[in-house]
Amino acid sequence: MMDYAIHFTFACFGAAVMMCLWRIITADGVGTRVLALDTMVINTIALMVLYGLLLGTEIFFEAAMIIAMLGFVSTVAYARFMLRGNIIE
Amino acid sequence: MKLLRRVFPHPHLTILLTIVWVLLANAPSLNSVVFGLILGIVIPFITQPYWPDRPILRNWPMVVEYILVVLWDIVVANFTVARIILFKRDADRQPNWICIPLELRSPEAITVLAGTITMTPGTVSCDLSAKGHNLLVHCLDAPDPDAVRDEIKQRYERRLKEIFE
Amino acid sequence: MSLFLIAALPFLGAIFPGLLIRAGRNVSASAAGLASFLAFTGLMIHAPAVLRGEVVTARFDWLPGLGLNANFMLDGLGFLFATLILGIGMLIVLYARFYLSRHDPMGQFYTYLLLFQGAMVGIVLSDNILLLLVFWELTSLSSFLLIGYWKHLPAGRQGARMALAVTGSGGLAMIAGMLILGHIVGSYDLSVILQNKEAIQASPWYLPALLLILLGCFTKSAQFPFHFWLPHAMAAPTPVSAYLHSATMVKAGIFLMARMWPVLAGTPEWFYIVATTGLVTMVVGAVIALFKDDLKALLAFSTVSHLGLITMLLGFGTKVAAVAAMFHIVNHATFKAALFMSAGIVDHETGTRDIKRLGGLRHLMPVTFGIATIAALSMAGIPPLNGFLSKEMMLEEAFHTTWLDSHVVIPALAVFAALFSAAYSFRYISHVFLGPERQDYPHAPHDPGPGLWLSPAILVLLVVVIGLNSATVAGPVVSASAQSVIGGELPYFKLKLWHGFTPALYMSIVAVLGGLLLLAMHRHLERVWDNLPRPEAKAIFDAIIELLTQISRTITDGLHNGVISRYAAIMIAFTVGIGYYAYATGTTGLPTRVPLEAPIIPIIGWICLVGATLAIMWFHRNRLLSLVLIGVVGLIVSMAFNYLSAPDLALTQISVEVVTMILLLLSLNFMPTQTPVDSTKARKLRDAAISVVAGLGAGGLIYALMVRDFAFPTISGYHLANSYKGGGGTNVVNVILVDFRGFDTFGEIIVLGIAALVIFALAESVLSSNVRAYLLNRKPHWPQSGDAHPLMMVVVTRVMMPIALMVGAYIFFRGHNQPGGGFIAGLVVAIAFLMQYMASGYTWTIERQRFYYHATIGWGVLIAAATGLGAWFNDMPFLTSDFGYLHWPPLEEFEWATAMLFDTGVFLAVLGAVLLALDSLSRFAWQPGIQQEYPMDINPQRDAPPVPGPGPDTIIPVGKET
Amino acid sequence: MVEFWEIVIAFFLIVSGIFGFVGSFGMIKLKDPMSRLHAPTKATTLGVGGVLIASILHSLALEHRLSLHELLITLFLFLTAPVTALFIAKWHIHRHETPESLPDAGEDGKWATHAVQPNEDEPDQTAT
Amino acid sequence: MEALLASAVGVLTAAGIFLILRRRTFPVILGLSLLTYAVNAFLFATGRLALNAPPVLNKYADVPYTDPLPQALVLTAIVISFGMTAVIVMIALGAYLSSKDDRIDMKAHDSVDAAPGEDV
Amino acid sequence: MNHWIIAPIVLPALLAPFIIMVLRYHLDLQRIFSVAGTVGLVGIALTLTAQAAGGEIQVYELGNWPAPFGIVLVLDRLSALMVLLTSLLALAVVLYAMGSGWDKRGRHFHPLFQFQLMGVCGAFLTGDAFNLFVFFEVLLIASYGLMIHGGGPVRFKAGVQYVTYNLLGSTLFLFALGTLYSVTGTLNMADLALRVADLPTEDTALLRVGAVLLLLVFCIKAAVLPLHFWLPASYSLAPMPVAALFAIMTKVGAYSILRMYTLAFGPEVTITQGLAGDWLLPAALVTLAIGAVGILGTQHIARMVAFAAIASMGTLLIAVSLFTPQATAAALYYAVHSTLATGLMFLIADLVIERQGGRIDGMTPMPQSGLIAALYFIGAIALAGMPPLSGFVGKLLVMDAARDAGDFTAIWAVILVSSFITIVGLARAGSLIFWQSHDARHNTEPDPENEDKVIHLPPPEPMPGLTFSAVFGLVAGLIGLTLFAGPLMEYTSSMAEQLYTPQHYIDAVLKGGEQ
Repeated sequence: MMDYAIHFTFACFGAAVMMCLWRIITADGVGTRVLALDTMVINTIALMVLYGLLLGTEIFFEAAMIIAMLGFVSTVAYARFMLRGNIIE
Repeated sequence: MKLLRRVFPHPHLTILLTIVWVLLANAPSLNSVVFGLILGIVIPFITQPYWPDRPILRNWPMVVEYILVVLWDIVVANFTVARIILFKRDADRQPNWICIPLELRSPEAITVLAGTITMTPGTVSCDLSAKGHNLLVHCLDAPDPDAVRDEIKQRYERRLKEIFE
Repeated sequence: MSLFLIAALPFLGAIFPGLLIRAGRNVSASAAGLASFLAFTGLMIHAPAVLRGEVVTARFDWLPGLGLNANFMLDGLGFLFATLILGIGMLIVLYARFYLSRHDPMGQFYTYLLLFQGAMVGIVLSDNILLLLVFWELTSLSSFLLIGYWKHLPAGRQGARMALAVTGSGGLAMIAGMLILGHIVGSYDLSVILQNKEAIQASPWYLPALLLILLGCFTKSAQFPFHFWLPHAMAAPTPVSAYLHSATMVKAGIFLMARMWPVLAGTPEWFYIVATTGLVTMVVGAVIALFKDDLKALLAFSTVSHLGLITMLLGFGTKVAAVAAMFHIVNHATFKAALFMSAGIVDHETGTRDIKRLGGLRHLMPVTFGIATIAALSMAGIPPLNGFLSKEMMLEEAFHTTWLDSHVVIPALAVFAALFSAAYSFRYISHVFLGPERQDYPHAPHDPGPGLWLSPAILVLLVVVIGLNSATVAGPVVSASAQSVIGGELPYFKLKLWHGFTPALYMSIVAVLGGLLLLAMHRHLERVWDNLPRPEAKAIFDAIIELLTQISRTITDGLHNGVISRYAAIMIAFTVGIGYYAYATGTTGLPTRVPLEAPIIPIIGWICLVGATLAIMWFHRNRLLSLVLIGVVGLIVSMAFNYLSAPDLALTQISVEVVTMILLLLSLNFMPTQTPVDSTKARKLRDAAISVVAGLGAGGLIYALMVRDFAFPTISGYHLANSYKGGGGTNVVNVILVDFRGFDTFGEIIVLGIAALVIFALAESVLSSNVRAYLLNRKPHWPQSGDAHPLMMVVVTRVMMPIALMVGAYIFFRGHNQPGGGFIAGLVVAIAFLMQYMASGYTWTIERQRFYYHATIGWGVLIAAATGLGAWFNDMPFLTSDFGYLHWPPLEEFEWATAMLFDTGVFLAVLGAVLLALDSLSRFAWQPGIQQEYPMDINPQRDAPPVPGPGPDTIIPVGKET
Repeated sequence: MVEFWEIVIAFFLIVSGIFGFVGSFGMIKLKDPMSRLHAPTKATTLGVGGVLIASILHSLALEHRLSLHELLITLFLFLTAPVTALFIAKWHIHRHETPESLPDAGEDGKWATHAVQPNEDEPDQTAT
Repeated sequence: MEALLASAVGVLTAAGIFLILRRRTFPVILGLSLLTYAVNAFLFATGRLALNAPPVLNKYADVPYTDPLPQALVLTAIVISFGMTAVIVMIALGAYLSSKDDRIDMKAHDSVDAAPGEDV
Repeated sequence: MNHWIIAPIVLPALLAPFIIMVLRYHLDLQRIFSVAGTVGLVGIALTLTAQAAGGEIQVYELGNWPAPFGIVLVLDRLSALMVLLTSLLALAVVLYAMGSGWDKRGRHFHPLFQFQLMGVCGAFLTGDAFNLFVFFEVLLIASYGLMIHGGGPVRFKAGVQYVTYNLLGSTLFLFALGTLYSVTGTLNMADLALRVADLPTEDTALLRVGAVLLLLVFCIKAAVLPLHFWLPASYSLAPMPVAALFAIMTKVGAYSILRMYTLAFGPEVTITQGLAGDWLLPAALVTLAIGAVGILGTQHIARMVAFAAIASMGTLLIAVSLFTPQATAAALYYAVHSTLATGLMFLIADLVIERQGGRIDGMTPMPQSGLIAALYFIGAIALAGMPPLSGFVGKLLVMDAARDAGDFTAIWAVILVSSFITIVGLARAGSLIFWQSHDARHNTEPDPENEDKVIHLPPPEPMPGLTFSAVFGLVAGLIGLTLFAGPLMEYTSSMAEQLYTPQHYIDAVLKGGEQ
């Protein structure tokens, strides 16, 4: 039961990741691309937690957490770059 | 008191950090609480120059209420938006900009409000006005912008005003 | 006196003239003269023994491993040459003192001269052919300096380079020849080599060795076709010409042929190569000399001719010829040096050496006239002068020699050369000194003081004395030297004026009469000569060198054209090729591992990775997009690490990823955001081909590796087993990093620290150049938005940063036992500070910064090193770790480990390095006007209570409240 | 009991899967960039949230230990996602909107993104 | 799985090298980053692949561990290549700013005596 | 416990951060400490040389972990000599850099310099393949910093190329190490040697790939054609004192080849047969030829010396690639010579560039040329391998050692012809710079067309005493090398002997593990 659910969710998020990639490649503006990257990061976090759930291990938690933290930084950096040019000013 | 203020520049933050540490350690024990507390004192001390004027939370029950309201709204809005995305044709949607005049003045409060708006699917807070007295919000599908604005002011801003000011 | 000292004296003496020149020209010259004189005296001490036929030796093992030993020997041959070198050397020192003008750096001159003298003495005294080579090349070098002494004359520079190139290359060939010779014999000692004639001549390597050695000799002795450098060396001051280019250096080749005569001569190869070359040189030199108008050029070609003569004699391979050669060496040295000096005097006094502008000097310069005439007559072979004697002997030998079954060729050509020889000698006398006096000499000529004419006078005296009394004066030396050339019994010979009516006498008479006839016809012949098409050696040489230079330039510039992509392509192609070769020449077994299954998620990851990578290739012109895609790749790689049981790697990868991306964004801010098209289709195809091949190589290699097990148990088994026991940590990767292989990590943080330092230094140097002005006036890529530091960002950062620091601390403390560690913690903390930078701006943040990045890096490295050094006090090697457990009630026990301290060093170094790098880059964008007062641009609280709305035109400036 | 928890966990997982999918699907389907911005909020909230809740429940119910550190991820996402969205929205406003195409900003006149100094494009030296 | 990883390494290498062969500094830097990913993955894979076997010792159970050494090596390699990338980014920026040209190629005759700031 | 072995690494590693932290703003103190540190390094190196001279191989187990598992430093005669050579060259360079004021033309010269020394010494001392990589990176990254020290557009551009090329090399290094580890499961060189010897035949192909990739990496460092392209631009555009220090960097490559290909993949190991010999020798010959051609074909003195460095590496690698004890002894002698000579010539090039700009065009006058011309002459003699300096001895040794090789005629021909081209090139350059300019100064008015080519350089170095003593020091080194060629050759022979009996090394390293 739970295994099926996990695999279903895997499939959903897997598809989500690929859609994000598709968006990154095909989008017409950088903003959308960054958005798609951000979404991809979030989906990845979900995937990692799921995988930890599947294996019953907590070893992936830190990675998920760090990604959650750092994904933000990189998205902000891209956005700042597009808005101001300087990331740090 | 002054000394206490200098050692604990940020009691709320200290508590938050201690909780974060215990969560991180993921095994509640005396060790982790003590250690978290030490770090929770040290880190605000280090970072206090970056947070010069600190807000004071006045109404704790309201904080809890606010969180519950927001969580509920998130769940509801998720379903609404999922329906829009999956089943509504793009042409039928009516995306809209909404300007919300703010009564809040504290940056922290404004941030919480804007964050709430963004986290409830369907609305995204997009910008502040040049002096920070209005919030620009984008709605995914809002046939009636004014209603959305009023709801936001009613549901969230009112509560936040009580919490922060 | 020891031979070492004799050989060393000129070198020692060379030091002084240069140093003493401040004390005056006379002192300098005296020092040089004294050195020569002492050496000469030392030589003379050995004279009796040598003339008795004894060989004086001195040995010193210099480089026994190679066989290069400082062994010297003095036999007759060496004695003859050494006497010439040192004796004439002293005369030249005297002559030069008065010859050189006030403006010439005389100290330098004597230094060079003595260096040369030492080298020559070294050649003739060497008993080791490698040592001989050393001195041989030294003569080339010192003559280079001497020829180029007058730096302001282009002819001097070119002549010097030409001489160096020709004689130097000959010397190089000789190196090979000598090495072969030494190999055949098994020793490089001359005395040993000279005993091994049979072995050498029987060896298959005889001919190559002979050719190579002769190449050296011929170039040095200006034999045809290498003769052309000698006339151009005449750009040197006359003392140099007299010394090097008549008496000594050019005879080095002759010397060596004589030296090697016992082992190399006597074969048909020797005869045909050496004798023919000598013959041709003799003829060619003599003919050309007649038509030269420059006095020194005339003498130079005559020298070429006479050197050819001696070479020919040696080439004959008969003992008598060898004796004649020795005798002619002496005679030529005397009269030619005297002639050069007299030419120098003429030049010095009249201001020209052009024969066409001279004539009639006999009354104006009687002394010079006398000297020059006697010397020239000797050169022409007029009895009773010494030149006559040796020429007779040469003609005699030539008469008896057959060449390719022909009895005529050699005698005829010898007479022909002698005829021209007489002619140019007579021309030297008549066209310079005889004839009517002229009015248009550049200077008013008169005889110089004795300082100048004394030296040639002494030589001329010798010319006469030897001629009249050859047996007693020159006899012993000639016999002794001939003895050492020939080796065994001396043949019967007599040095005397009258041998009776021999064929040689008739030939001589023909030569002299013919010479007079030629002189008479000179004007007509000259016209013919001038119209004769003939190759100009210098032009050819210059053209060759120029061609060589051009080719070199083309090759060099063509090969190293600064196109890095080509360099890289070559390297990659080469690597793949060699790698494939290595693979193909080995054997590989079947797979021994069962591959892991590939569920759907890794496949999706793979698709994303490959898709993103291909998209990067496709869209790489759009730099921002490529960066975003690189981010995707990094994310997936990090995920893959996680998936494949490497949580530490995943953490590191993702953190590094973010920092790298920010660095790239920071720099992209100043760079174009688009890459223009500058590759052709063909080029892209080529690049694509190379990359595909390389990709296949890398992928194939790792696949081949992964499907097979390790051939041996890996060393990491030990790490797994000892990580907890010996290192006190359960995260084996971390224990390896901070303990088992802590030294790697030590190096790694140093790399990072250096990187930051480099970046800082570079930023400093860029910002202190004129780039600063450009940066200040730079326009952004696109219009900037308002609100540089949005309120929400600032507020969120205020919460996020402490939390991020907390996470950093957590990652750090758990690292030893769980994924994490100082490195990742450093990155996380750095990113936390970075958030603050991004939120509130550089100026605002830096004002509140409480620590210095340089110091942080320094502390990090120092702490890490100190942790390592701490082990010394335990008498343990660097970086030996220790750990234990602490228990403070009521807390539970916790672990301490010195590795944690080391990790702290890592943490600090990483933190400092990342922040210093980011900080340096941020300074590029910093404008002097920006002084931020507030952390956020918009803060309604600041304006409270709200005033009724200001006009719609209100402008909010960046980072500054109105 | 275990089955019950398994069903609950499965429910959360499926919900999160659906919302995660819808979030990204929205990015493909929605045409205008501003609307696309709404899509990821689902993934952030219910998408990841569902998985996290499932994870907490899993450890609590099936492994019988309290593991709440998943909450941290939620905390981070809730803190950061609004800022991310804000920045992307600002980018859009900056590039594709003019002051006229947006609602009136009331007494402040302009929205912050548009409130630039008129000479911002000039050499920055004048910014003093 | 092995095939996936190997082919990914191959693709990353190929793309990295293709970009390195471009003529502007920025793509070259991107190429170097890609190549770094490739080599890190390569180095990592030399310890052979394993699922759910992180080299973190489990005190309670006897579980398999993957080879930790390559991981440590990759970590070192990642850090070092980060430093290298940072430096080359900076030098490339310095080159661009001081010559206003981000071409990576030089002329064969370039020499330092071109005065600082002179356009090459 | 004998800690001397690690001292050459730890000393600069401590000194550099100290300078950064404490002396960041005090150039004078930085100089004092930097020189003191370098002198200390010389002292340490002498001690190490004395310790190694007896032939005993010392092993230092870092972290007290036994040999194949932890990292070891190994001191044998060869590494001791290389460290000594490094320190001596470094002393000359640092003195020169101070005297010429180069060290204040940018930030952080002295720390980077010390780090560079640390990297080089570490590379010579380590007994672990991956640790070798780490030290390569340390020395490389420090060299990047030093190379662009002083700045300027062309130098930056060259810097980008230099870094790019070397990053490719580093990547290759990792590929090689990964392959080797993947086959043998070890990183320790001695252990590697043991395992390679016992390797089952099915794995030879992969091992060979790893071994050859490693060789290629070292060849990049050693600037073997066609992997030498990084060198000309980066050496000629680096600050000259730095380029002088870089003279040791190419030797690191040669050293590593010698080390790995005598220890682990030695001539008697069958499965790696033909990897080095087959192509390294021809490549070395071409390297020498191209280097020589480059000397003649360049128009700037710095670039010329850079090509001379390539040529000398060619000669050196000819000897290395023969892989016989005799040839290796010759190679080591030549390595010492070529390091000093190349370093000397770079310093002289700097003297010239500071005064005249360095162009070999005969247009630019060279003021005060007497002493510098003499020094140039000496340097050129050394580089061209003319007597009486050590270059000649070295060349003879190499040629003599090559005699037993099958194709020695080709080797000799290339060496001799290259020498000829080198001589022509150096003589041409020297006469154009030092002599022609006399002409230009005395006899012709400055050509208005070339007026702008005359560069107005900063005034000559503030402390000529130091610069010249550095140069004289190197000259003295060369002379000493010549005079004491015999004993030195004996010593290098004993080194070669040590190298070709790798069992001692292996025993020393791995026996340490059993204790």
